[in-house]
Amino acid sequence: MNSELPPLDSLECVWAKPSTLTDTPMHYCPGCGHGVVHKILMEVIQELHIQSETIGVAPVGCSVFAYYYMDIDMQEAAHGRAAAVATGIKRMLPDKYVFSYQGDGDLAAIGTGETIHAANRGENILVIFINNAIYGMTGGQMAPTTILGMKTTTTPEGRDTETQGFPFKITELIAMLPGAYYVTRQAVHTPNVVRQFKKAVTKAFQYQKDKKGYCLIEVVSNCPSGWKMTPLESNKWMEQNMFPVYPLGDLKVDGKLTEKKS
Amino acid sequence: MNSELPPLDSLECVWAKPSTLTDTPMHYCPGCGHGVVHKILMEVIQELHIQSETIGVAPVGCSVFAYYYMDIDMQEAAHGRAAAVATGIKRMLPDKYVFSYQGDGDLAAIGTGETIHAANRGENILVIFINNAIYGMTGGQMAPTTILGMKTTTTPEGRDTETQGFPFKITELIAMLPGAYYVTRQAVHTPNVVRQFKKAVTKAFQYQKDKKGYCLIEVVSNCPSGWKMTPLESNKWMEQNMFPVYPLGDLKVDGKLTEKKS
Amino acid sequence: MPSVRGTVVIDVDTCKGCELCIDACPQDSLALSKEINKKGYHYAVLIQDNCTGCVNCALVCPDAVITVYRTKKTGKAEKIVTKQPVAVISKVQSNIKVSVDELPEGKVNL
Amino acid sequence: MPSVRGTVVIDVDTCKGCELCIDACPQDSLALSKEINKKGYHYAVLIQDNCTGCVNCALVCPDAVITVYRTKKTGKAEKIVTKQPVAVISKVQSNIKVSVDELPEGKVNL
Amino acid sequence: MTHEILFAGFGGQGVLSMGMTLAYAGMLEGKEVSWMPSYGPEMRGGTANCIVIISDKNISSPIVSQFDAVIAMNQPSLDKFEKSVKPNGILMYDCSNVIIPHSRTDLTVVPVPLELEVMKLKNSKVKNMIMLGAFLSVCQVARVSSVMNALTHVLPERYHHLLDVNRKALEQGKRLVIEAATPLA
Amino acid sequence: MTHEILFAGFGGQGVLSMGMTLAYAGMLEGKEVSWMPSYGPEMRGGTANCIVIISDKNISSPIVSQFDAVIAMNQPSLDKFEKSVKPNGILMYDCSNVIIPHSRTDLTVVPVPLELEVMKLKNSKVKNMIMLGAFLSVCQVARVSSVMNALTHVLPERYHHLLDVNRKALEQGKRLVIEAATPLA
Amino acid sequence: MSNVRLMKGNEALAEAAIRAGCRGYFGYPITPQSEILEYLAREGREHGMVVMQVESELAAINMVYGAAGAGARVMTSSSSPGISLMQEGLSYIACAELPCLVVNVNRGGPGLGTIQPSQGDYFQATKGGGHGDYHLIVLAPATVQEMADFVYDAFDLADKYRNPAMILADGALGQMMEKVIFREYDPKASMPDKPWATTGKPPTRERNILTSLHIQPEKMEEINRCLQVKYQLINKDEVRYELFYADVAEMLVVAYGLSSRIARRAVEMARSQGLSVGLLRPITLYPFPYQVLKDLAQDLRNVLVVELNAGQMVQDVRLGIEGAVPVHFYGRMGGIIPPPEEILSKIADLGSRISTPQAHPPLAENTKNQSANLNSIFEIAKTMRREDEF
Amino acid sequence: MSNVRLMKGNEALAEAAIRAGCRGYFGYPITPQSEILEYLAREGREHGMVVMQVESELAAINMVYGAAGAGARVMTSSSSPGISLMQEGLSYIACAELPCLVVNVNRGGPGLGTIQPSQGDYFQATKGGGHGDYHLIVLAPATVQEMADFVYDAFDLADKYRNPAMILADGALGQMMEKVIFREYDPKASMPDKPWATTGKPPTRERNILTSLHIQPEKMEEINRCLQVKYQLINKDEVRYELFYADVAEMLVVAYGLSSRIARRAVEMARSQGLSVGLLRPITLYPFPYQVLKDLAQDLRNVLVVELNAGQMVQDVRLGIEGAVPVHFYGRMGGIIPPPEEILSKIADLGSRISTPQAHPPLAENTKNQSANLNSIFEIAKTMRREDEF
Ligand SMILES: Cc1ncc(C[n+]2csc(CCOP(=O)(O)OP(=O)(O)O)c2C)c(N)n1
Ligand SMILES: Cc1ncc(C[n+]2csc(CCOP(=O)(O)OP(=O)(O)O)c2C)c(N)n1
Ligand code: SF4
Ligand code: SF4
Ligand code: SF4
Ligand code: SF4
Ligand code: SF4
Ligand code: SF4
Ligand SMILES: [Mg+2]
Ligand SMILES: [Mg+2]
Repeated sequence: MNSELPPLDSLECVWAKPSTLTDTPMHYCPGCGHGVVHKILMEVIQELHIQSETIGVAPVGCSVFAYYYMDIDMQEAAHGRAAAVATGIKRMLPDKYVFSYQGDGDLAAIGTGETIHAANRGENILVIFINNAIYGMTGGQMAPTTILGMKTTTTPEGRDTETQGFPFKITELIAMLPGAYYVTRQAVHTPNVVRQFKKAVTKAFQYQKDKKGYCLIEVVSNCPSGWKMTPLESNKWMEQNMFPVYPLGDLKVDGKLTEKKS
Repeated sequence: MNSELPPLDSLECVWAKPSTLTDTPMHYCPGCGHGVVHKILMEVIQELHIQSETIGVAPVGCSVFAYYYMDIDMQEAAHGRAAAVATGIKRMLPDKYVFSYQGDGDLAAIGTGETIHAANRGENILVIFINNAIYGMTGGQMAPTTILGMKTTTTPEGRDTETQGFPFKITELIAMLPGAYYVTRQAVHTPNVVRQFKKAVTKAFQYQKDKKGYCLIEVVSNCPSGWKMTPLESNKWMEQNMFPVYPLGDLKVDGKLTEKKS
Repeated sequence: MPSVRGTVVIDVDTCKGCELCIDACPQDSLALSKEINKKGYHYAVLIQDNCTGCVNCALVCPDAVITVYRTKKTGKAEKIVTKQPVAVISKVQSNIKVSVDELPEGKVNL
Repeated sequence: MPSVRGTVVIDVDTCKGCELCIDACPQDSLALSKEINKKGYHYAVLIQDNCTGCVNCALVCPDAVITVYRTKKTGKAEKIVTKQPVAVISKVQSNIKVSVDELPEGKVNL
Repeated sequence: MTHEILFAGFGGQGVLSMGMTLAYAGMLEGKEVSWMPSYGPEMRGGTANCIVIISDKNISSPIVSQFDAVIAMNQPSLDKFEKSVKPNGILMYDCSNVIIPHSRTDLTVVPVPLELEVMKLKNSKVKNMIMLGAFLSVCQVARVSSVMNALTHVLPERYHHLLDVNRKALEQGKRLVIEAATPLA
Repeated sequence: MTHEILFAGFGGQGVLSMGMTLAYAGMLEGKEVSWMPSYGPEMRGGTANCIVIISDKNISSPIVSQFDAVIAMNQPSLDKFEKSVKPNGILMYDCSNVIIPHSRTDLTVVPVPLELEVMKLKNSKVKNMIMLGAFLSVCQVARVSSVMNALTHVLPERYHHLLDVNRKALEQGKRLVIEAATPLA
Repeated sequence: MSNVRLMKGNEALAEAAIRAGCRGYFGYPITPQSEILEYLAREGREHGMVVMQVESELAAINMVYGAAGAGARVMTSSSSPGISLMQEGLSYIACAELPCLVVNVNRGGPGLGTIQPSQGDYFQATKGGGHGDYHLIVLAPATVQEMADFVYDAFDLADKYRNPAMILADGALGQMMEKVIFREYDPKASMPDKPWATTGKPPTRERNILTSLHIQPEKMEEINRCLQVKYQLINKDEVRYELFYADVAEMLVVAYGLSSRIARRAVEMARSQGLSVGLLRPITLYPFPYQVLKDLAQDLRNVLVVELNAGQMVQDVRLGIEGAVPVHFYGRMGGIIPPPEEILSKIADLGSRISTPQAHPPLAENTKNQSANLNSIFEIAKTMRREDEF
Repeated sequence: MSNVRLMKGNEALAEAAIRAGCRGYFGYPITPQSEILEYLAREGREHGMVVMQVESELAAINMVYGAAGAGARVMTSSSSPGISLMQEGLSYIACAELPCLVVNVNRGGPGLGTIQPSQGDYFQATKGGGHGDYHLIVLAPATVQEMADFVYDAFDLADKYRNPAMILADGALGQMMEKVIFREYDPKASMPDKPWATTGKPPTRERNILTSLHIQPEKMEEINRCLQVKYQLINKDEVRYELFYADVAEMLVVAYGLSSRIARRAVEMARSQGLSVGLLRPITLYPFPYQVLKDLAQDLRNVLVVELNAGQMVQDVRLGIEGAVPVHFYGRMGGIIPPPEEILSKIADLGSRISTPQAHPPLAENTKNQSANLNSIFEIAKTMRREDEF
């Protein structure tokens, strides 16, 4: 196919896997957004030359093995406690970059208290929050962010408010806290939103450097396995069903709520 | 002094301690708002004739002994877990009235997760939230709601955002949740606000009867001992310093955010 | 002399002398006693006969020790139930009972 | 034929055949193979020579298995570091080490 | 009489449900049964497997390391479990996917060319039932009718339209070995 | 030599700091000391108290039930702890607030009319130091100068303007008993 | 035959909970027991049960507190890390004397560990992982049938003693399938009245208060003594165990739950080889069958305890044996399940030593020849034989 | 003299933490130990320490995890219910082998209980209240001086073994004042390098990962065996205890912490009455001095364990004594502290029985004559003598 092109070494490489990602193949299911987020996160860390100054925190969730892929110092945290663990690290190493990487179950269910109080303290950390509306790792149970009517193994008839309450928009709550400096909702399923996401990550690390305080990037993402769809179906379903509940965009920039938000 | 009045039995009694309060003298410090809140709560329960249908939950905090004073069935809950305990009771006895009575440490620090998720589920309970900006029971440590600059035993130089973060306005957050039906901020230090508060409590029980969902009444209150002031000084200080941060009024009524709020 | 006349009865043994009622009384009818009660507090007493029975003092009293009476029917009487002596302490469990004896006086650290 | 020419190299052994790159390619240059790789997946392959090197496919690939090349200088070259082989596994504690062997393949329940 | 059988193969080959169906059939015949899966992560290059025990008596350990029969659906399983067959036991494997065959000589060995058979049925999902059918003709641990019956219970209802093809596969497997055995006799 | 002393009274009467001052003085004199408060809730009608032990040797138990001396600042304390004085020990109490006096006859009993004395100093907060001074003249467990010294350490700095009146109270208490004792002699 | 089913242990347990009249389930997913929640979300709700996936294990146990206090039969389930999060709540429930069921499908720890079967939570379950002196009634099923049966028993015991009961299973018991027969059980008949429950105070009774707070130490001591008396009664009346061949055995193997089944097979094999071995399977881990061990000790020469941990129940066995004969230990950890042959070889090994009874080795025996150099821990561990006593 | 101070136990401990180079404190108020947080909020911050009152004990222990993993000396403190909330975190910390200090100023439980001193958390501290096989190194101070000294020791041991250490005190030790001398201590000199810490991966080394997850059981077993080897080394090298008069005693009293001081006084009184009594005070509760007991057992006739609980350490004592002589127990609960006379009378009582050694009573001995009627538990408890074995 490529026979008409000159040999590779005469070409310029315009995109390659960042050197901050290890060579270990990722265990994620085909098409899962976790991989994209990992990749961009590590790309930014490479571009900012902060590999040696960054410590990551991976709590329990599908991304618990993140430390196999990210070539940086990392701590595995108990389920829900990533914000607390990140706080502990950051307070001891205030000049290093610290981020946590959390699922919706981790961040918005069992870890609600730690999440909100870290934001309220204005902890100078970055929180990456993968909202896939499900518990991927434990086999597809309802998450706090599961949307109404969505079927999971624990909402076989679809989530209803009577027993299960409402989809929990914790990102909106966090944006309201004075300690939160930058709060945004992103996605990673198309090239353009990936570019946006990369900008958001870059911005957040810059803020952390400038000691601006707490930054949260929610990534509305898919879980083909948990949703029982192909990757392409899952992305379509996500656009149609999740984005209306979790609209993309900045909620708070430079410590100020955006228009959109209010 | 009263020599000119007819003997008492020829008079009409226009206010007496409600029969739903026991005769046990309260252990609270002189002038503490807890007593007023207890009194009004029990008065409403008496007036609504729901003494036999009401179960209260008292977690740890100065009001942990509430069951000595309130002549209703009660459960003592672990620190921070009142919302969960109340949920457990209510789900088993959906036709009974269930309320929890929580301090700011209990509701907004250790119990953040339970508090927010009960609201988000729209649990059909009433939460009375005493915000005295301090940990009364343990001897005057900082609470999440302690205002900036305020001295406590754990913020001897006054609360600063660097280590301690910001005063945490959890009531504002809860008002944002779709499960919350009625959210209001009240006080009990003058006759008029006490009357307001009584109305709020009455309304909340009515909502619970109508299965409207989660109701939260925050009471901005004093802690003369923790603040190291006389009762009158404490009320003045509260008006001057706490009300600007925690303005009184309804945040959400009939499931709709009030003007004031947005 | 106000049109509505009233009076208050204060359980002086339980009063903690917090002065909130005094502050709340629009008639300045109340003051602290010189004497102390058996808990060591100066307690609230009625010092004028100009009480209107407005209930303000009772509303703010944290210890619910004030009972208010009026000379004139207000139509609200049926809503107000005079405190009946009630048995307050129950044997709550087969083997654990909560007794009032164990209730501490004053601030407790927990 | 577009003004900018490019190509992609796909690590077919690691590709999971999710088709996201195929969907993202504006040139329809990609498709799934008929064959399966040693993990059992049909993998992505370049099926046309109209690739512009736009990087879209690489951006959305969750497994970072696509490398993109271009014929024309873009001025961005210095920002792109070609992947160097790195030692990935460390002895992390005196007595506990994490080894890649223990990494499971596919979904894990925890 | 106690039968201790191991089913092994790649995850997704239906190894677990093959065992479950047999266990169910045993139960239908009034036997004691146990089914112990290797739950948890599929390890790199590892095998999924389950141990099925069918017995007239109470079953003590649901986990054993020596088996009356091993059914291996791929090469790694054959490699790993050949040594776990009891002397004179049965070793059955899919020989269409195997490069290095068995080596023990003290066993009843039944290599089954599954790839070939499955093509006849035009359904690659029923390999496991062909194999089970074949096994039943080698070892009378349960009646074919019980296994047929068991399928109704083991297959989730939403898959009941597949009952027929599964039953066919079972029968085909059963015939297969009988036919193979006949000329040998 | 070991002294085991109990100070008891209502909360707020300075019982705990009385004991703490004495313990500090003991420490200044190179002794081993311990101060054990009855922490926690003031019980209904109960007493706040602390046990002070001052010794030349290591102190084993900081909690004992029989004392060389009991200093009772009110009636309930007297009632409760009179029986806890060792035979021939010292029982000292504020007789101005006591209706039912002591009954034991095997003790050195020192009733102190604190109400009267405190009026002389026009400061009701120093009852405890008057009592401590009185005690020191009955029982030489520490030098008055050490106690004076100790006060500087025990009083929080924001109260150091009260050092003088406290010292005066100590001396007054000390004199009190000496004077009282003189005519008896 | 309709009541006979082939089920996973987790599912059998969940089905039994429905049949036992459990009115509320509060839980949070965790492998290897999420099937309990999932089964109940399907089947329990159909039967009118309140089945809630809640925000955390902490919330779950405190909802159980509230719901049990309201007089209902209620339960939660989790696996090791989730159970650790419930320790404060369990201590409160035990002290407030609320009957309820807590299921721990034990996985390999400590920390996040693995999801494979383990018995590493024995101490936590039996000695009280929470603060203060309290005990759960702990039942250890060994079959899927018992996963179901013990639900009834646990609820009955919990109600009888107003005490939280725990079913301590493990990942394998949760995931394996066996035949289950659901016995007839009428919850209404076996549930006692709960006059202490907080259901709203009618004028006819005084108010009910459920609390674990007793600020006066005298009162708190009284509460504690009541609890201890209750535990004594439980120890007297509720000890359950199974004995195999112990009457004619020189060596006794002691094991519970999954490992007891493996051990039983090993014992059968050993006996067929002529070794004189018996098996004791404690069914209640609290109360523990100390007296049985004491009685047996006279005729034994040797005891072998087999656990899927580093040696926990072995302490209780030693407390029962009281030095009368040597007590040995064999354990696997981290989710490894040894086959019967492995236990057999240990039995055979000890059997051959029976004739020369040796002093009971001190706990640290095996470190004697080891260098104290911490850096070499990794190497030492590699060379350690598994049957070392640790 | 400037280093000699009269201090509360809580304050002495806090001051020692500053001097020990503790760089981070994360905690939540709870009586009777809030003075630790309060003291550090005043004094620690002045010394540049990060002192944070955080949202909960759960957050606190996980911040300790993160901060310890970042290579700093860090600590938390709490009292019983708060420590229960930390159990999951402790199991993670132990498995990830992070050195840190956890202080439990034990109060009366279970549940909310009282705020008075207790030793009811012995099991939780020593057997592992969290899930899985792990151990804390547990030091039990008995004086205010030790409240300070053991902070250094605990940090040193924690660093040496990469293991969480606990100081298990009680409310009285926290609240009482005694003389304290702060010994010279140079944290820099005694802190080992921490090449494993996650401080950012320089190009010169491979990345550091701190985890307790090992999904393959074989790996998880290996981790566990490493931990067990470490515990064996700790058991071999770090046992600490104090013996008084044990060389010439017929009866041995065993007690730790506060109760050891009361017991010591009682022993002194008993000896002055001519009774032949000694005292063993375990200083490390984990590792426990089993061997000392075993060695002493030969010459004893009788052992009495005194605790402020319903009988917890007594199990470890029995494991050490192994039935050689009867082990008796005397305990008070709920925050009650018995005076020495009470212990003395128990000693005298047993002393008079020494000549006729009796069989060791079974655990449930005292229930024998009791009705099984649960309704009468309250009455039974009232009539129970305190020295009953429960
Ligand atoms: C204390 C505790 N409870 C439960 C679990 C089981 N568990 C592991 S990950 C997880 C939730 C995963 O969902 P999420 O955080 O949304 O991450 P995802 O897998 O979807 O990326 C749960 C419940 C656990 N490991 N620890
Ligand atoms: C798990 C746990 N942590 C800490 C405590 C100690 N404690 C009791 S009440 C309380 C906070 C009291 O403050 P708040 O809730 O504001 O009530 P207040 O006394 O001010 O009314 C604390 C920290 C406890 N009892 N349990
Ligand atoms: S289960 Fe879902 S979130 Fe987890 S790896 Fe698979 S697709 Fe991704
Ligand atoms: S400490 Fe504060 S909140 Fe508590 S009773 Fe006293 S004044 Fe009220
Ligand atoms: S408000 Fe009540 S307690 Fe306060 S002084 Fe008046 S009567 Fe007394
Ligand atoms: S009733 Fe009104 S007027 Fe009368 S004393 Fe009370 S506040 Fe004053
Ligand atoms: S670089 Fe662009 S054009 Fe080329 S294959 Fe990828 S997406 Fe298609
Ligand atoms: S996006 Fe990546 S993994 Fe998916 S098919 Fe394309 S190359 Fe393969
Ligand atoms: Mg998720
Ligand atoms: Mg408060």
